[in-house]
Amino acid sequence: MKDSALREQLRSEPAEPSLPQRVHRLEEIRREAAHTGRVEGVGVRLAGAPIPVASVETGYYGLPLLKEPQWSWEIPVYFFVGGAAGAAAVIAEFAQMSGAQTELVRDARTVAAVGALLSPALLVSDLGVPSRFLNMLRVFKVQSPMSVGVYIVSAFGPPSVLAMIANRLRGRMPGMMLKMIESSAGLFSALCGLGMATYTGVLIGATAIPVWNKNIDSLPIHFALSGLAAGTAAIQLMGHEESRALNLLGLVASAGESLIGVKLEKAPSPANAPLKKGTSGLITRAGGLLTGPLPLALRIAAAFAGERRSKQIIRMAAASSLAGSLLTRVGWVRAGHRSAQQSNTAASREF
Amino acid sequence: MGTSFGRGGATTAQQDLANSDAILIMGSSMAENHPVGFQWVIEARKRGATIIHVDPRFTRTSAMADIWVPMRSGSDVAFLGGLIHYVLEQGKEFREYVVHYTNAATILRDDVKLPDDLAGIFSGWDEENKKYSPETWLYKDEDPKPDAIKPGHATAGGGHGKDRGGEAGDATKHETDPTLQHPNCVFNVLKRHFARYTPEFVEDVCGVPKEQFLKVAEVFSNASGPEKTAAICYAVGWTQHSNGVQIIRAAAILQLLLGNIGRPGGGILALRGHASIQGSTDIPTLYDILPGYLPMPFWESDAHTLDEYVKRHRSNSGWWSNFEKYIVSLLKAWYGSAATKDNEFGFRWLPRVTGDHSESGYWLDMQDGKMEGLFVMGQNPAVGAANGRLQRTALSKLKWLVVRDFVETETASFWHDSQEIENGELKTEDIATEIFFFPAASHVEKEGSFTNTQRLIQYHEKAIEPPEDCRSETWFLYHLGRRLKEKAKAEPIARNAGLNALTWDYPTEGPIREPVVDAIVSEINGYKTASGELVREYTELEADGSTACGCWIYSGVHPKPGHNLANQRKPKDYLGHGWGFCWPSDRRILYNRASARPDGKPWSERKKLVWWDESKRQWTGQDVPDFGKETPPDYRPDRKAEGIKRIAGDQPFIMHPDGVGWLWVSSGLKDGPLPTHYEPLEAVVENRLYPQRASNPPAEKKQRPDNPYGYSLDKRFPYILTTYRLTEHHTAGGMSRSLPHLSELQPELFCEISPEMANEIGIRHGEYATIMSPRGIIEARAMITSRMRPLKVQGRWVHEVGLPYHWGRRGLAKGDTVNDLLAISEEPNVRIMETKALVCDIRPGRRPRGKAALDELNAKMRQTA
Amino acid sequence: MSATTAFLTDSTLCIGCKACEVACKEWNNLGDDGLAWTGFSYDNTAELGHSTWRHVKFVEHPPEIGHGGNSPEVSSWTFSSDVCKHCEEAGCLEACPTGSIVRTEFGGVYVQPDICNGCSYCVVACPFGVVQRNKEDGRAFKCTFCYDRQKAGLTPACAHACPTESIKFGEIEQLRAEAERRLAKLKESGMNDAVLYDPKETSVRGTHAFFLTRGDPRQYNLPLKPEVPTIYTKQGWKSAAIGAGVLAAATMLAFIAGDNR
Amino acid sequence: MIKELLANWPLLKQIKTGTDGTGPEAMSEQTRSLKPKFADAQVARSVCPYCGVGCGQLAFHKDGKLISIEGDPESPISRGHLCPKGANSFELVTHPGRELKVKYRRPRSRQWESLDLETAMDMVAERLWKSREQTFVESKDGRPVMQTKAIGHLGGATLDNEENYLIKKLFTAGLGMVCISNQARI
Repeated sequence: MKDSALREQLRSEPAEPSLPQRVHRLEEIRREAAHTGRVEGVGVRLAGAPIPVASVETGYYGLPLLKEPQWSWEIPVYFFVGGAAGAAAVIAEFAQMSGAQTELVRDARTVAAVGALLSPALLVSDLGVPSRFLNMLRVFKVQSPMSVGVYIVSAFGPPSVLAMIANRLRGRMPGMMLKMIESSAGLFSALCGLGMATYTGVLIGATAIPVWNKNIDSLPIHFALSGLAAGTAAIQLMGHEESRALNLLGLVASAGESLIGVKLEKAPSPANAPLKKGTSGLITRAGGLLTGPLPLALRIAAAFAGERRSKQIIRMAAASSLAGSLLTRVGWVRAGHRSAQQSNTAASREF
Repeated sequence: MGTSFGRGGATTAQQDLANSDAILIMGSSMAENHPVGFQWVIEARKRGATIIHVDPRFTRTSAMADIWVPMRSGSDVAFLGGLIHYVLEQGKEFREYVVHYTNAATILRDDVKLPDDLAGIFSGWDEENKKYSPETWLYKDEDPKPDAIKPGHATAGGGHGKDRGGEAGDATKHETDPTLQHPNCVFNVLKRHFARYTPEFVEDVCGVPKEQFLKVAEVFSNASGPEKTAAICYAVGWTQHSNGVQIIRAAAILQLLLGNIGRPGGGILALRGHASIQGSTDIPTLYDILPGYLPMPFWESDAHTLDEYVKRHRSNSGWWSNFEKYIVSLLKAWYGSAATKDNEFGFRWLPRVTGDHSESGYWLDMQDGKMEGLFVMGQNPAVGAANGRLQRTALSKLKWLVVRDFVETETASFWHDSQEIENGELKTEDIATEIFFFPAASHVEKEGSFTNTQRLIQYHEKAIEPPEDCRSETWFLYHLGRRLKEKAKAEPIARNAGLNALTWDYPTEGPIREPVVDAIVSEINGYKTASGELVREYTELEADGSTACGCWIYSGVHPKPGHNLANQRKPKDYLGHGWGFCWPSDRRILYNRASARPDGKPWSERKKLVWWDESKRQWTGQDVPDFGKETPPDYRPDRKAEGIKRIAGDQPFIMHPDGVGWLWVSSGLKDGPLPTHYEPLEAVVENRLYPQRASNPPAEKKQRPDNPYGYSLDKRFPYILTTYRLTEHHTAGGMSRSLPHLSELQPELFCEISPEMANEIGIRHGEYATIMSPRGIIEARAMITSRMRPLKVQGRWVHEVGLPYHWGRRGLAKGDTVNDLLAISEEPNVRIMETKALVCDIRPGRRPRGKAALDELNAKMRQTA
Repeated sequence: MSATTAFLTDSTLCIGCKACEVACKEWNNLGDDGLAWTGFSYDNTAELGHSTWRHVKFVEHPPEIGHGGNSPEVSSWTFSSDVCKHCEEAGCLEACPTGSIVRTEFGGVYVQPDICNGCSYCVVACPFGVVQRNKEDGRAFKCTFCYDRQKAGLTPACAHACPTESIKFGEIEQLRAEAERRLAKLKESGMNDAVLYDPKETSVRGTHAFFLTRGDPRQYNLPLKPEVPTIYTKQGWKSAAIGAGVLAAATMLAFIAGDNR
Repeated sequence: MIKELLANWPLLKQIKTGTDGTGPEAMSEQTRSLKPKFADAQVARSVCPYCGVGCGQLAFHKDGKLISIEGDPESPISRGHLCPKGANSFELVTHPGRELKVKYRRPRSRQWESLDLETAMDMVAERLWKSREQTFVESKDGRPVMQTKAIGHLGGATLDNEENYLIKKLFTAGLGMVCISNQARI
């Protein structure tokens, strides 16, 4: 067994009991031994040497039943980027339809396109054998969220970029053609964007990791809103603090995130512990706070503040949502690790 | 076993265990150390047999057994004696078998005395020389051998010789009482001797609760008789005791009483720890015997001419009447044409044994600087032998050392990384020993044969050439011999006569000039000196020099050119005839004449093996009869009959002059005709039976400053120490500790202690504990487990520390060397050391490093007991 | 189509010798797992992983004098050789986006080393914690069911080595029947704590490697209710649709409501 | 070229066969042509070198290289089974820790030196001869002794019978060495 794994295992041993406790227990054991000639192993646990045991209560020496996720940092970051880009694509499309300011549309398209380019890059660099990324396209498996996701990502890229280019060119050379290209590409990009913002929730939800699959019903919505918040925030920070539409969106997103936060906090399932305890708990909660209540409050405050003031507050809210969205993704992945570590057969009823 | 039945080898085959109705495994953790052989125990279990494991620890074998009974290490004879007592008491013996096939009815001399009469010793004890004269043990009316020293009683003897097969003179005149009424017939003497081994006694000495012991006794004895048979498996858990041979004797007596020898599903199976440990005794790399258990000539006691030598070792009746044929054929094989009748076939060229030249014997000489050179081939005494500290320092006294192995063993590396270098006892630049390390060829890089634990000779073919400098021992010895013979040729003086005469013209083949192994096999099998034609069997051997044979018991393994029976691969039956070659004469179950009633019919349909076919007028069955094929059951020799003719048709133990199994051994054992309970050399309790005689009287402690012992009942060392092996490693680790796949399974030395003990000394699971004996100090990870348990012995709780001994300072899986704790000692008959029951002390925490470790040990020794 | 094969690992016959573990590593050229001493009875490899495809578990309970491990009354020291379960509904197989993991003609679940790109989605999809990515190598590994040997009609290395034939290999239905017979026999001998582990009632729908153990399977880290993750996907996509809807609707409304001039 | 590529594209096969990408359609060429590693190797019948049980082994080799070692199903003793040590025989022969070269350490030296095999043999013969010369005892009280106690041998239980035979023959019958011992006792 690997030392690291062992250390991890030993860390979870109970604290040593007090000396009097031990001495007392020693006498007990001596008597028991003298009487029956035998002592249960647990007697020694009290003597200060926790003998790891295999039992219904502890599972096999308290070792985890499941393997931890083996994704590197790129994956949570991708969840964040992909989510934001997906939302941005949607925003861009509706913005254009509703004939909003060209700058807003342009910047939205930019965010979508940049995200669309960044996403595959992050995915590839996470692979153990990056050169084999194309193997992802050997087959298409509806039953595998990752397979579906891969096709979404691949489909999301080209139209998003195309839409952006078309958009930029439109500034210089007027023409019906370009407009049509942009709107159709944009539409397609937006449709994929909806997938981008949501499928990652299914991806981690449909796994053996308890903390993930126990929240399968809320995860995609959670991620969608998180993406919306991040996307909106990103665009706003490009100088659209005054866009009422975006402010409304921000409001909706942070409100939704707050609701989900409350739901998660109230959920009794022991499987949710990693979302509340330990580092993973800290991060997810921080993420929740920064995308939910905090920006919500700020945006409301902004509505009553003076123009210059409100602009600053909006910027703060946006920054908070961005950071929050990123933390949320990191937190959830970390929670997955913890959940796996704690997954011995007796850890919870799920098994 | 030699003394009891006539041959030292296991009496049965592993596959035959499947036919047992009960199997007693004692002194062995078979499932752990012989897992593949253990499948036959499982097979028996599937067929309804009861598996009994008696062991101080609950091992992986216990985990497979139906009954597990713990027993204090070192009380084996007490336990077995208890079983014998039970059988005699309850009249559970197999009467007809006992009367006809054992010497139960034989009447002993009136002046023989038992330990109960003499406070712990048999008659004939010589207190000052610490040895027995077996005179009084002989059968009544049997004339003792004229010689001053009885065969097998030479002080120098290692006891591997045929003497163990007993040559109580010519047991032809003694009286018997088939009614077993005579007070001095063996049967009644046995009853008297074991009278004190009651269940209460067993409980008191072994720590086995009475009712548990009775459960074992009942199950085992009920599984014996005409319709049923029970087997016993043992390993070094029995042999490595100061009374090892007598433990096995006790088992032999039990099996003879229950009629379990020579019958399917019966027998005693000795489980050997190495691929060819049986082979290396048959064709011995031992000092006291020649191939085929012919004794080496002993200078002190033995003949100096071939005639005397033969006279002394040949017996007029029984198989050993052929003695002369075998020794002469051996001499012819070795000295070839130079060996003639006039020069006694070169008998004078053979070296004489002048003392104890066993490993422990000469190692002490080495330590005292009396030796110059040493060859070590495929063994690692620096880790594997008792008192490692002495083992290693002794090596530093050599002028030169040759080590042949797969890896640089601790034996080869003692001069730069041993414990003694660490603690400053030895300094590399002071060690004048010149060391040659030769890499060895593996079993697939050379051809040759191993003899397994059931006397089965199996050949392994060569798959590939050995890499680089790796060579087989065959290559090494042949080419070394070639060089030496050249030197001898140059100076043809008396000293070199033997070497000059030695036949050494083996053909070689291949790029590395590997000797043709087939030529060696042929020589071992034997051939007619005139024609060079191979002999078909040892019955063709002659005493006139017309035949040569390297090892008579192996004769028949290569009956004609191109027919190496050791390489047969077509098994015909469950006993494996057609697969390999089983000495002698491919007999798979020894003494199998006993599987039939005296009248030649099987004891029962269920347990038939070999029987007399009246129509064909010969013995027939599933095995090769271990008996005169045409000797009818009703054959009765006349008074004058000689040799094998002297054995009656209902006497299955043909190696014995009286043709029966020996409950009582009148000659051949140095520590008594019967086993009796003695405590180990180092014990934590006194000897309940004979307070005046703690341990086996003739056992040698070899006590000296560098091989110290504790006092009796030493307070400084209150715990029993027992050592053993694990499935995942091989003996001293040379073939396992450097292999990743095995090392990861048992990466570090650990000690097994009971929860009670852990609490007594405050040791915590997984932490280090330091263990000390009068010889050494080591550390080990503590494995606290209720598989170890204290036992109530003589009214107090006795704790035991279990230590697997594989580890050393090299390889992937490292650990302290457990054998540093053991003492060099010698069981009187075979000079084995005691490893299974010694004393130690244990404390929490790691041992100090460097010199400090020695200091702690010395401080411990300075404490007053 | 060749017959579907399976493993029956009978821990009442297992002597804990670990031959299966070694034989597997020898045949598949797997490295060691590190040399740490765990103190978990005699088990120092602790779990299945990318370099350990067979693993013997040691479960200890205090023995009683007079009772060996085969005693029906007292279960003292039991060994059980763990392996990939080759589930009827295999999480890793369904999850693999490259098609590297396939179901062989023998019903085994096989990772094609030349296809796997190390996305490690299978790792989180396995309800038994079997498959694992080798960080150095980058790809995921697990028991191959000796697909190479089976193709040649040979027994898998572990079953071939097992000294006491506690690992049985054969046609799945025959083995299931044999397992039932064996179980009945044990019960009849009074060994009432003997159980057959083959989670047929769960979404995994049974395994191609079933286990006869003594006592609650959970002490061997055998989950009572393993679930194949695909049971969550439907619900997942449903809420994904909702999420997408919310996203689209919110955006649309925002821009309608939002005054953008 | 492209055509081939498309022909082998599992996705198209999937569509054609309407399968879900978990079966043969997803198998690579390598997988389809998978063979056990000892396919078309030669085999030597062998015996396990570890304990005394004497399990049969099959040693597969090809072009002078060892491919694998496994149990021999025909052995009436082992029926093809091996214990962990026996199962590890291939590693025993091939592991990197194995010494392949002669090593020599001069008196008082701090390190090993390399030495040519033949030279080493000559040197050992020299040492042996010299020690024997100086310590050989021909007779005592006019009776033959013909021995040297100054040179010992240890080992044999892991060696072949033929090797033990040569040891006993050369060392005892030829050179008069009596200090000969091995692991075997009873």
